[in-house]
Amino acid sequence: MKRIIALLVALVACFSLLCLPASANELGLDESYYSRFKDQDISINVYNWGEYISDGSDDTMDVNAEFEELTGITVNYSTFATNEELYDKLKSGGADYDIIIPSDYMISRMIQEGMLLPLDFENIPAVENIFPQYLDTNYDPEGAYSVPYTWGTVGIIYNTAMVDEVVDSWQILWDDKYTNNVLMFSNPRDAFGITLKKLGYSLNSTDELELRVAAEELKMQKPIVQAYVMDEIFDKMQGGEAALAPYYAGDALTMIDANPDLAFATPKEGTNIFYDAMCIPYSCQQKEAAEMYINFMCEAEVAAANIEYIGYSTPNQAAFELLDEEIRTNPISYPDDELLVNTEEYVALPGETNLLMDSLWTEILTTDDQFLTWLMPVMLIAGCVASVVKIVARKRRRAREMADY
Amino acid sequence: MKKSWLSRCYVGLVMFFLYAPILVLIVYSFNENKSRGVWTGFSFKWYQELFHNEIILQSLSNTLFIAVVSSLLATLLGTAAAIGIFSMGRKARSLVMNVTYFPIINPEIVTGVSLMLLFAMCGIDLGYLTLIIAHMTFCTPYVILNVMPKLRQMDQHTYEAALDLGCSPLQAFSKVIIPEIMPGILSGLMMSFTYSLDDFIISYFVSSSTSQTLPITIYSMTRRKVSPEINALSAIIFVVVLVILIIVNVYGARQEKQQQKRYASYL
Amino acid sequence: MNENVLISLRNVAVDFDGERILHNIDLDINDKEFVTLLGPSGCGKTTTLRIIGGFVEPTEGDVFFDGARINDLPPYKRQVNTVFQRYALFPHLNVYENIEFGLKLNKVDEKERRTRVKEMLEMVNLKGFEHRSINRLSGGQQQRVAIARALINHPRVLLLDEPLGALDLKLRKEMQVELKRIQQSLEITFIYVTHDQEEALTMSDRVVVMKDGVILQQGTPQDIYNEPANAFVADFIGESNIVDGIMHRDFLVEFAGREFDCVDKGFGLNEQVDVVIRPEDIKVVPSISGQFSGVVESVTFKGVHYEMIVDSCGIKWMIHSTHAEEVGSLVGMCVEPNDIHIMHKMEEE
Amino acid sequence: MFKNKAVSLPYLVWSAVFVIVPLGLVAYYAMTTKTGQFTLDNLARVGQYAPVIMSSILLSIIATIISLIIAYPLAYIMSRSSGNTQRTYMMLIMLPMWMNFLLRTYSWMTILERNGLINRFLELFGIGPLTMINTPGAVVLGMIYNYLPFMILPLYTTMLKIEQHTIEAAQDLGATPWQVLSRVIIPLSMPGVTTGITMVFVPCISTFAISRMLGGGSSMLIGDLIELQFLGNTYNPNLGAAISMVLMVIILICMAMMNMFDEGEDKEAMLL
Repeated sequence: MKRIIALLVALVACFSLLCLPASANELGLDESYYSRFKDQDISINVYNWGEYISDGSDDTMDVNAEFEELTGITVNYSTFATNEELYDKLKSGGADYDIIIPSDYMISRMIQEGMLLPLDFENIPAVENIFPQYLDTNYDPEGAYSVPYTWGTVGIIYNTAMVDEVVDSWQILWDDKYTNNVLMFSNPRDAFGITLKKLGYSLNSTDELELRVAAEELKMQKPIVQAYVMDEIFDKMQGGEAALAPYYAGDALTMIDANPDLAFATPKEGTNIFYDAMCIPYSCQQKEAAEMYINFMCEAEVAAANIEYIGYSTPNQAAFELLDEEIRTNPISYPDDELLVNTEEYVALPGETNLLMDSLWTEILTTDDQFLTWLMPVMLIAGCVASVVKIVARKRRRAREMADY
Repeated sequence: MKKSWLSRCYVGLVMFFLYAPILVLIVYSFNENKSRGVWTGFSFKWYQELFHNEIILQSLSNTLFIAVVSSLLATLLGTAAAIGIFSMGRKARSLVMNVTYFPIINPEIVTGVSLMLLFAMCGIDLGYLTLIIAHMTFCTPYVILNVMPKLRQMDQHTYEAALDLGCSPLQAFSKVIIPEIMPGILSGLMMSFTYSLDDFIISYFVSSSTSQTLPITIYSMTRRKVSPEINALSAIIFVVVLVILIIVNVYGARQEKQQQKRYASYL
Repeated sequence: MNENVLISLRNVAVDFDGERILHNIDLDINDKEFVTLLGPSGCGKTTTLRIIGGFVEPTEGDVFFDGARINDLPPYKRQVNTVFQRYALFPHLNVYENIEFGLKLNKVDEKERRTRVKEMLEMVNLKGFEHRSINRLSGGQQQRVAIARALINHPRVLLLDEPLGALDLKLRKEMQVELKRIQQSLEITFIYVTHDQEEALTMSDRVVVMKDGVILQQGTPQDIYNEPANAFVADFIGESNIVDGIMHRDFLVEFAGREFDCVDKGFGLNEQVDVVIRPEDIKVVPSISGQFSGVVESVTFKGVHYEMIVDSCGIKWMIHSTHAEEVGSLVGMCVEPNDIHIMHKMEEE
Repeated sequence: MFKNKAVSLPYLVWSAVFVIVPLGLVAYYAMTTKTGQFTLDNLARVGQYAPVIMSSILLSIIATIISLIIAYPLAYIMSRSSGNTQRTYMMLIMLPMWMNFLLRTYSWMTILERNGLINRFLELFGIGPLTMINTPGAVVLGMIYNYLPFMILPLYTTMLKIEQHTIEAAQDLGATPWQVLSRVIIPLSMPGVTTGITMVFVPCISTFAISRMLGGGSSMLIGDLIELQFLGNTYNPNLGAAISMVLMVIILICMAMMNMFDEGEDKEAMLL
């Protein structure tokens, strides 16, 4: 008899799990906390990276819909492509966001420029789900402005069909065996970060000499590089366009599913570890509702479902335990500790370093076009001569015409 | 003429060059697999996905709304401007015309940036209003450039004839001048609608989170990876526009044939 | 072909848009001759001209120039120049550059070009207009530049496509005389297209009357005027009264209810014919002594003569005479036998 | 005629506020530091980007010339065809302009890539994969592809005005087809050519998506530079404004030179 009852219960359980994604209140969430704004018709504007939240496609949990259903707060969700775009919108004052999810170095800059509101942690009880080590970070020293959303490392994704040797160091990106088969990041910060780590320096170094040495390294790499790209790496590697490319661990997982030849390695010299964290900007109108949204994101099941969709690594301990075995032990998303030891996250650099890095980077990109500089004066002279000749010709023609009129 | 074979195949070549990417786009909108590299089978999956992909549909409606509103307002403003400019003296007219060329000659990124700085300075919130203002700013010159030649070709005395036959200036205006320059107004409207629909650089700088237009969504997608729903959407847009143009074309041709029949004498 | 025929069209036909607009034309044009193609608009005269100029390829038939077949010869290889209906001057060139255009192409040196252009400008009395731009010239001036531009290349044949159409009456008369003078002084073959019958009669050595893509009649202006081949030609050339008649026998025709003697013969017995009488050939006499009579309906003063319309039992007769009759008065009319022209009924296609 | 200047007042106010003032702002930002003091080193720093500016100008000139060579015969053929076919050609040219510019450039990526469509097609004949993408050539191709219609339209509009009988007159005077082209058609179509060049050169020099997608980031253009300053992580709007100002000045100089060569007075008609 008991077995039948157990069978029945199991059936009901898996039935409920199968037929519709676990609806929020079944998660046994604290009803009273979440229904405070039930029918006050409040809406919050969430601004996050593109493709960076479980949106219910191919039967994953639609996080925003669940939140709206549970709390009655409507979510206006929009996406940005780079941290600077987010910074631009906020700085120009036109934007009206309640929750933003920028990367670590942007958070530290926003804190310095007072663009974020300190979080009231009574409203975010679920924050203790987060692993302690991810709460004290140097991009948010007091840990008062942000709650980590995801983290990940930058490593090397390579095509095993084209690369047969063991890949464990940045040096391989400079190996001329793969000429015209290596893709490289196109924004200066990441490119210099990788090179500095390869040379053993810190990727936040502001020492001009180190930066210039890194610049020389990058110049040497230029002939080997097929293209300087950012997110095109995703499609190019999947399409077998190149052999090696630096990329984010989280995306590597989805790419490997699509193209099994691909593999991912975290270089031993250390790499950039990055955090995306949820913060509340000063333009926020609904602070408490925003904090409720952050709390909802930290709930174990929600974080787990979310991280499964995104593919990056979760800072949320409770969600980590819910993940199934082979994700937890996958070295790509959760590399073992000795590799993590010399990872660093980006920090906002002072203005002059940025300027220096930017000019060095332009120099690198245009190394083989230097000869064009002398073309400038030639063009100007040619232009002036041509126009002078034309003016004279037209004057003469008009004068002759007028003469016998 | 005998070399018409040569010219026809030249035109065919150029058309193939123009349409190859679009065909690739449409073909890939039926590709089952997400990545564009490999072809794994035919499916309408992306067309279904399209119809409940919230972001794309929302931005499509934004785009259409802004394109319609801004092109209509631009046409109104532009037509009035063209008539006003037309009756100006030579000096004033060439000055105003140079200012009119500015938004066209100016690189879009500069216009976008300058408008963003302006809105930030005056504290206007970015959103539908700023988008419409920006689109009107760069569409009005095209309306003026379409209406001006029509005004110039118009026989000046028709207006006086209308007055002579008892019309008030306003009646004369609406009965004589408007019908005469209507083709210019319509082509101006069409052009501003086209440019407004397709613009992304300027909209990118002046739009807010809730007023994302389709080109911006596509732009932020091309940075990550283009989801095939967009291919499906552009295939649909392509077919819809093609049908509209065919109808307009056939209607125009039939009208012309009627006119020809009426005075069909070959000199 | 006898020795001085320069251009001949043999059985030339042209289809346009599926319709046949020119039906097997046979035409010979002699050297140094002023030939006019005359006919209403749409009769194919311009097409014929453009065939000779090389702008239209005949669907059938051959075009010979100096004995050689030139169907496939492109316009720029033919020793032929054209003055277009709307002059077709080059808007981006001034008068001097327009006129010297042909010479410059044939690599004539600068000095000779300058003298010939000067000489041509004098001929069309446009001296001193060298550097004027085209759009500042009047219609007459533009027309003369077009002629100068064509003639300066000393073509064997000059084609003129209704060149005087856009000019006012007085200037047109002057240009008619001047064109004739130029043609005779330069001894060039002119092929002139017009729908104005007066121009055709005053300027041509030979007139070719065309209608609906067919040549109705060829001949000297006098032949065409006096011996029209059919009613259409008669009506088209000058004014004329055309009535239906019956040819009882040679030299006797009946029309307007009475029998008249005439000089034509060789028609079938009692054959239905068209009778053509020129208005100036009808004499007005007192009502009793006329061959037939009628009531004067209207009198209009035409400067050189009066034009009177006389209604004789239903038929409206047009009479040109030097003195006017009272409107409403009864008058008699009589006609000399050799002023009555009889012609076969033209089969209407 | 309908003498009423007041009607254009709203437009004059509008363009003053939304065209002239913003440009003033760009100039203001170009000449000040973040904190607002007057400085010229922004403009001085632009000098350092000379290679980028020059390569943009060079690529734009090449793209403009090639599109002129492609568009000219097409425009002539269009202007000489019958009314109906003209309308169909116009439609076929306008249609791609309606499709989203980014997507079309994106689909060029799939065509030009190492194992893109062309290379796969060539493989059938055993011809090895050609490297087409990530080269300046691909950027020029992208420019030509996107801005060719802007060259065809003004040329076509101008050539419509060349009367058939003017061409026949030239043939009649003994001009061979080549002479007709060089002495009549080209001079008369010059206004359309200058307008077409402007309508293609300006967008080419200021575009930025094309170089990223097709050029593989190696041949950087001015547009990328400006985008980098405003949206990239160096984020220096003042420098961005300075570069934009320099770009505008370059374009104005080119425009002035263009006007030099074209005496046509009804420029508006050609700008359709």
